[in-house]
Amino acid sequence: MSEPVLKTESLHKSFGSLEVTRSVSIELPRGARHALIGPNGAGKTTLINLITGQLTPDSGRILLDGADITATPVAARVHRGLTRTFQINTLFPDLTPIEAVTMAVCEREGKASQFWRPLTAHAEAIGEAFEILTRLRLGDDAMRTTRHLPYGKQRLLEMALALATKPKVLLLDEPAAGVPKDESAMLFSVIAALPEDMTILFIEHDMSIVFTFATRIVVLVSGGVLLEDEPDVVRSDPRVREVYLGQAHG
Amino acid sequence: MIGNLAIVLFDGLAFGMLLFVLSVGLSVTLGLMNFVNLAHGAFAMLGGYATVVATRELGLPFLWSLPVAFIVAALVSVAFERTLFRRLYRAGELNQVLFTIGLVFVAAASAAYVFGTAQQPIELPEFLRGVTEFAGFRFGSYRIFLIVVALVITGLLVLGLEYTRFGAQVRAAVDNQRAAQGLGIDVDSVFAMTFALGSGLAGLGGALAIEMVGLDPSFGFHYLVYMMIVVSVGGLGSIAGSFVAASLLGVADVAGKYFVPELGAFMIYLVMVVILFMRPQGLIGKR
Amino acid sequence: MLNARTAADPHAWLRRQARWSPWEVVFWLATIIPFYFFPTYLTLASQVAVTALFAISVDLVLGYAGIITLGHAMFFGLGAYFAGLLTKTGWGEPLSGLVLAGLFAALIGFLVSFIIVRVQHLALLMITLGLGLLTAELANSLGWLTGGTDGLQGVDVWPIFSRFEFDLWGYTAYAYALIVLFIGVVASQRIVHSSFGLSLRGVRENLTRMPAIGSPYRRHLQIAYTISAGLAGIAGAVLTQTTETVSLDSLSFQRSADVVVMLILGGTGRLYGAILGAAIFMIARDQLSGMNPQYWYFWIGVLLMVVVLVVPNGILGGLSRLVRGRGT
Amino acid sequence: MFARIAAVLALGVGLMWSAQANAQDTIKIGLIMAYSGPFADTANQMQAGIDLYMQQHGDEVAGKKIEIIKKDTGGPKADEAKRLAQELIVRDGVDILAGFTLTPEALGAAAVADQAKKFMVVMNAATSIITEKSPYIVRTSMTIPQLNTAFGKWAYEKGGVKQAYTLVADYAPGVDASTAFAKGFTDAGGTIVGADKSPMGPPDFSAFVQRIKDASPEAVFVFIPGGAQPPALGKALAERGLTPPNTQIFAQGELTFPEAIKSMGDTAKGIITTFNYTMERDDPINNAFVKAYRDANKGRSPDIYSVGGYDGMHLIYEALKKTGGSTDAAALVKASEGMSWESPRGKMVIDPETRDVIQTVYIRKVEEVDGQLQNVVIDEIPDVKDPLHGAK
Repeated sequence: MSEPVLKTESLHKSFGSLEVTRSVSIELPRGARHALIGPNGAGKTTLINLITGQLTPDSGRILLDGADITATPVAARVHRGLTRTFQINTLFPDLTPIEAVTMAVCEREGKASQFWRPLTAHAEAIGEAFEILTRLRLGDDAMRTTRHLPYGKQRLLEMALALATKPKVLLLDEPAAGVPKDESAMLFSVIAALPEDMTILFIEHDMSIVFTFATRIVVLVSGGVLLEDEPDVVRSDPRVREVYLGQAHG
Repeated sequence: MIGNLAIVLFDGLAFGMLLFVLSVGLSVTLGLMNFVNLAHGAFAMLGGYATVVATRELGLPFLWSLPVAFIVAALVSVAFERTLFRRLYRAGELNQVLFTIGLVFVAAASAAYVFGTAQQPIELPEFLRGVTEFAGFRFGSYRIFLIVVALVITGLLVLGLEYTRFGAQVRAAVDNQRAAQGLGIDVDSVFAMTFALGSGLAGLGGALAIEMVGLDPSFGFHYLVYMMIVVSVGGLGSIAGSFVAASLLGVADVAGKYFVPELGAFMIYLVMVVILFMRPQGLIGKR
Repeated sequence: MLNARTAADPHAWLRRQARWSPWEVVFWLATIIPFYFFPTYLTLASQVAVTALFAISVDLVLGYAGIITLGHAMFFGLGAYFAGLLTKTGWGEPLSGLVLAGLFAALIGFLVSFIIVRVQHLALLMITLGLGLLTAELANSLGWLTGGTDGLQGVDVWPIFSRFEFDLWGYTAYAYALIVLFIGVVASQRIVHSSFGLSLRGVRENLTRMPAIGSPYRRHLQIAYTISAGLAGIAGAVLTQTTETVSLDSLSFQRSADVVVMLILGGTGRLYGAILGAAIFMIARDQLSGMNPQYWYFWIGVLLMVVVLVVPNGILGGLSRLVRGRGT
Repeated sequence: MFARIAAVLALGVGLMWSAQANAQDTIKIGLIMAYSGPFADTANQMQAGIDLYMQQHGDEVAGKKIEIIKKDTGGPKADEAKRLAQELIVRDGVDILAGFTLTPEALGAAAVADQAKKFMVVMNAATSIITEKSPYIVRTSMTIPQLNTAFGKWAYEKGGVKQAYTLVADYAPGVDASTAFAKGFTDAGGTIVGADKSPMGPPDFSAFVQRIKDASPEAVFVFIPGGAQPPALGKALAERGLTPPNTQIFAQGELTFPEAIKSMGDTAKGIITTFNYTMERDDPINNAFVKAYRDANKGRSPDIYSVGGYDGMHLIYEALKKTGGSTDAAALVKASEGMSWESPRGKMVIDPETRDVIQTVYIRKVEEVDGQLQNVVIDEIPDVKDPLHGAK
């Protein structure tokens, strides 16, 4: 097994007396398709916030390609290839998708500070943005204002923005949250089509999707890792059935 | 020397208390409703003129004119809230700024038209004039009165918000409007009541301010900046925050002028900038 | 067919966003009208142009980058004083004075930006206000340099290109202010339509997302704030040069507040909203105060309130909705 | 090239308009004052003085009709005043600029008066340098050094104090006043034991008053603008026990404006102030003026601003009579120089050298008269000139 691309070492985070992340150590090898599951309030989103830097851990380390990024600011982690999406749409309501994604591409290329050069002079960036949008089936909507897009397309745009940063590691926080079942299948087919060497960790509640797309599953309960293994093992683990599935159905 | 310091601090505290009464209503309405009411100073001015009319034209004693100032400002403000301001709750803060500034213009022009541009002196009862000697020090009687009034108001507000049904509703609405609505709280009328309370306090502050800082049609503009300083330094929606901020600013201002008079004009702004840079949410702010 | 193709071409679409509309051409042609038909309004027109430029500088931070400010007169005044003091050293050439004043204000803006980008919302508003008031107090207490409340004395600006004197009617003043405004608008448009301008809009639209797409947004804000400060400084310098006066009022809170009011009145985030707001506010003030010097601001207040109730996005916002509504 | 021709043509059209205005038999006077904003009261009092004069003397002079055009600056804004002056001349075709409640207004307009060669009458703004900015400027108010240098000398020689502390508002007039008082006082032999400047923000003087008390001087000299500050300062002084006769309080007259005295009550007793006009001065011209003023203004009393406006109009009327209605600035200035008359303030002369007023400086003391506190004239210093012009 090769060196993991992303690795956390006993991450801890508390809010006051509430421990939301306890001693989480996970590893994502190159090209991973890991799912992060767990009941509501298990600390899944908090963990992503910790990894991407929206939150600072109380203790523990985060390593990207072997380098310690625990204290690295969010934007710098993105530049190193660690990107996330948000469970609740975090978009630019008054921009069009082509503007938003072009912006993300320009930011990646370090061209966003050039205030004297017209945007249209960055033809490659615009082309790349449009290519990403087309790939995500947003080509026809690229020039519509984001706030007027249907919800499902906004979820796609959420992902397009992340892809524009050319991530090595992509953390997807419930990419299909709130999307009807038939559309969510479409969304995951987009995810499945992402380059094989891209490392992906996704949070998802729909178990059928999890078992279809994930090659490995991390089960998080009350802030700690309960189990990490292959789908078949997780599926048959009695603790998971009790803690997670039992609760989900109860 | 220590005595001098004490008296300077006392004076600063009294001035701070005036700022507190003027500002606390703004803090509550801004914190509760997210409504940027730059006309708060105009309601204070209204209270001031109400007191002037009540004492001079109607012959009421000064103390009795204070509730009049409160009630007049509260009633007028609630009329505005019901008819105009409520349309702006969802209109964004820029629109709120523009609208309420417009109202301050209108209020200032109206005051100049009705009352003229001159200062409006008021006559105080004998026991509020002059000084009270205590332990060899001379304290301004009116300043003592101001501090007492401010403490009473703080007490009433804190108790009212902690222990009354209305207070619970206000706190619930501040924390989470939607949840409060779900609990069957009539958020609409809670807003109206809070607004009336906040503006009433401004009116009371305006009445109390005449003796200390005078009253003319530019009052609404003039004291707006100080009100906003108190509110921001104290933290939105926090009564205790406004109290602490107002005391601190009053004392810092007077102490600054006393010890480093060259910096007198800068003190209050410097303190504000430094505090807000360190604690953007204010001294006792939630957000 | 052609329509469908252009609609699908993002390059063409983005180019179209940055293109001049016929309205803009009409607008700039209209700015020449005062020379021929309202020659007695030229001094007012020149001050409208100055204020419009100032409002544009505020629009860059408030309308585009979402930095709300109540202290921008600080940079306007610094530019004004710098331009005035420069002439007192014996160098009264206006164009270089303009550039130097702008650079000076931009430098101060750059220093201040380190504070500004670390706070938001009410704290940001109050810190800008506080810094503005501190600067005004500083200018007052440096009476030996600034002349205090009496204003700076002995400002002597040379004729432009050693030829065009600032005349009593205001021909030179308006032409000068108008040209500077035009250059300011063209430069601002270039900035707004750059990749940088796009990122600024991103910051305004969603501050949380910016770092998540790898944006060093604080640096963007610093650049925007610096540029805006420089532009405000240039506006102040034009005022100094066209009036040969500088008073403490150029740094006052009232000027900071007025310009924000004008900007909101015209409509934020559109550049032309700033110009329109400044023009409407100042012309209304001139006409109303001419009719009733004592109580004119009553009607200004009514104007502001009515605008909010009728066109909540500012006058230009309302107009553009009207035009678009008709178009489709 | 085309643009240039067009500009010349337009200029011609514009000049025709203004020439048209001149052709008629009216004389237009443009008043530039801060009618709105925090200094509005000053402008309103001055306007009332102007109105009263015109009401008493009619609106016709030398066969021409006088027309007033009012412009509001909104505050101490030099650029605004300059623009308004330009507009008054090119748009409204005024012949005379007048008013000017605040120094920056006068300084802003001065350059325009000079360039356009218009007669300019400063009716209040009190910084010395104003009349030096153009040979067409005449002032009918006073200058701060004029009053306070004389006052400083008086305080030492007749006020019975050898040392004093100065506290002035931290703005240009305040600085002028403290310099002037200190000069008069120390030249006469006195010592200034301390000097403070209080910011123009909210009127809370307790810290400065405590500093004065710490220094325990024989006297305090105070200069603050009218409005909210005088009563606040008066009360703060009294709270610390800094009251006459133990500590003499000297001030320019703003401190004891009628509203301020009313608000201060008994604590105002014994305060000694200087002004160039005192409404309580018993004199037939003044008494008639005060009565007429009160009748016209709902009982409001006149103050120095009212008199500045009243005398300013007198100067304009009389100068026009001398020139036979000509509004040529040089002629009007010539007619004004040396002009002398009995005003409600007493005898006043326009100094032919400086175009400032030579007048009596009154020393007043707050005393109880018929159960009412008021300013009572206790001394007069006749024929005082502005001391600063002489030095230049």
